[in-house]
Amino acid sequence: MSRASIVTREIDLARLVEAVRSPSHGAISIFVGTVRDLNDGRSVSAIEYSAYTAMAQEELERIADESEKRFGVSAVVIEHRIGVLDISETSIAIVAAHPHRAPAMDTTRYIIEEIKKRVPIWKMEHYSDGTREWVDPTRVAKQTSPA
Amino acid sequence: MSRASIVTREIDLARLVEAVRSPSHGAISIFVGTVRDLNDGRSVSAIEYSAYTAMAQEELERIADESEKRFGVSAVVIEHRIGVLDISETSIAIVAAHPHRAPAMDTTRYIIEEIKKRVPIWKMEHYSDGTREWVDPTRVAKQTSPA
Amino acid sequence: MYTVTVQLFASYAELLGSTAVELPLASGATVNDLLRHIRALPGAGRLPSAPRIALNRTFATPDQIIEAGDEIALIPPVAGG
Amino acid sequence: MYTVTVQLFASYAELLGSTAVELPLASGATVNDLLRHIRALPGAGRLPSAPRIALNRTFATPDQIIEAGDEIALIPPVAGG
Repeated sequence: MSRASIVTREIDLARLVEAVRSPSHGAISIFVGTVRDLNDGRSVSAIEYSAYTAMAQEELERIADESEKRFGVSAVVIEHRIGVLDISETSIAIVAAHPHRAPAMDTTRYIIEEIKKRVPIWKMEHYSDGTREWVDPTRVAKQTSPA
Repeated sequence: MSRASIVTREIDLARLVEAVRSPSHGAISIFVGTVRDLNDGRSVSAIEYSAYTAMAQEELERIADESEKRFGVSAVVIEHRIGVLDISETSIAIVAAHPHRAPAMDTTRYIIEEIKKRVPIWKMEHYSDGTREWVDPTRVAKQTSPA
Repeated sequence: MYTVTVQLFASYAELLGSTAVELPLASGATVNDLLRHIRALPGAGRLPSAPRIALNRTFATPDQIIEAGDEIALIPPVAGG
Repeated sequence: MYTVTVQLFASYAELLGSTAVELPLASGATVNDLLRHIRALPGAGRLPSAPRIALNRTFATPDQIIEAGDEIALIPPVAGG
């Protein structure tokens, strides 16, 4: 199994966990991102993810390498799904196994924070009122009052 | 599904994840403990877990309540397996869903740290040389040299 | 005067050779009083100086008073997870 | 003088009305030179002042030199996870 994949099908968490399970590990830390029905006060009906797939996979690999340098060698698998996802569906799973629990948890946290900053994946939110918008986390939240 | 269970069968992680998945959550953080083949330099062949089940379940519930007070309301399920577990098998799964990722991850970390301190579960390690010993995390590690 | 049952687990059950012991307690006895009785049992010499006690499935303080019918347990160092 | 292809994604592809553009570059041109060309394209007025550029699947610095055959992409603010 490749360590970092951009996929267009459902993410099978159990399969990812089995891929890292090993006699030398005592801890598996997992982060799962799911599609939420509300963002910035707006009712969301679906999210469409797209990616610069070739770079995204390489950037995920680099982040996994960095986490090993910081927290020690671990087994890491990352899958990010793209395409149109319904509410509650899994968009990402990060699975890190390590002999000990603290570095396993530090690894998943490091990886998700870095993904949010620099992996070329984008999402367009589809709202319940029929509109849609690209999500831009770098944009300051809209003012609710002009004052 | 009960929020906190001591079980004697295999832990089905996918089932626990589905129990917390919800449209209002954007993040699911999971901690899985597995049986490691090495502890304190000794080769382990299996671990036998036992519990004061009634109190363990109540203490797990109290820890889940505390985590909600600290990190906000989330959906939490905890399963701890008892009995004889082979190397690599899952002994515990903690699953926490939350609207946002940071409190989801803080919740699983808080819960596993508290479990290690105060949930009445014990383990006897079976070693490859045929001996066995109760694990006592409060005991200072054995000196390797009398000096 | 009444009799209480103390549940024993894991290493403590091994030390005392049983998974439960019955002990006589005077009315108003505290957790500390209970511990004195436990330390007098055969095999109790290897218990730590202050083993943890649970009363009704909650960790108890040394001066907590034990009531008839309380669920009592001696809790070895825990190692879950 | 050579021609490079710049891949466009997500909101930037929408702004520029295409998923790729071809641009002529002088030998020794830098990422900054490339950005000047991009800003002159129709629809580019709503790009941010310093959009991120990836060269060969790695984020590039403004003074990095672009070689013929490099894989070039303009990277909108990311929102994965």
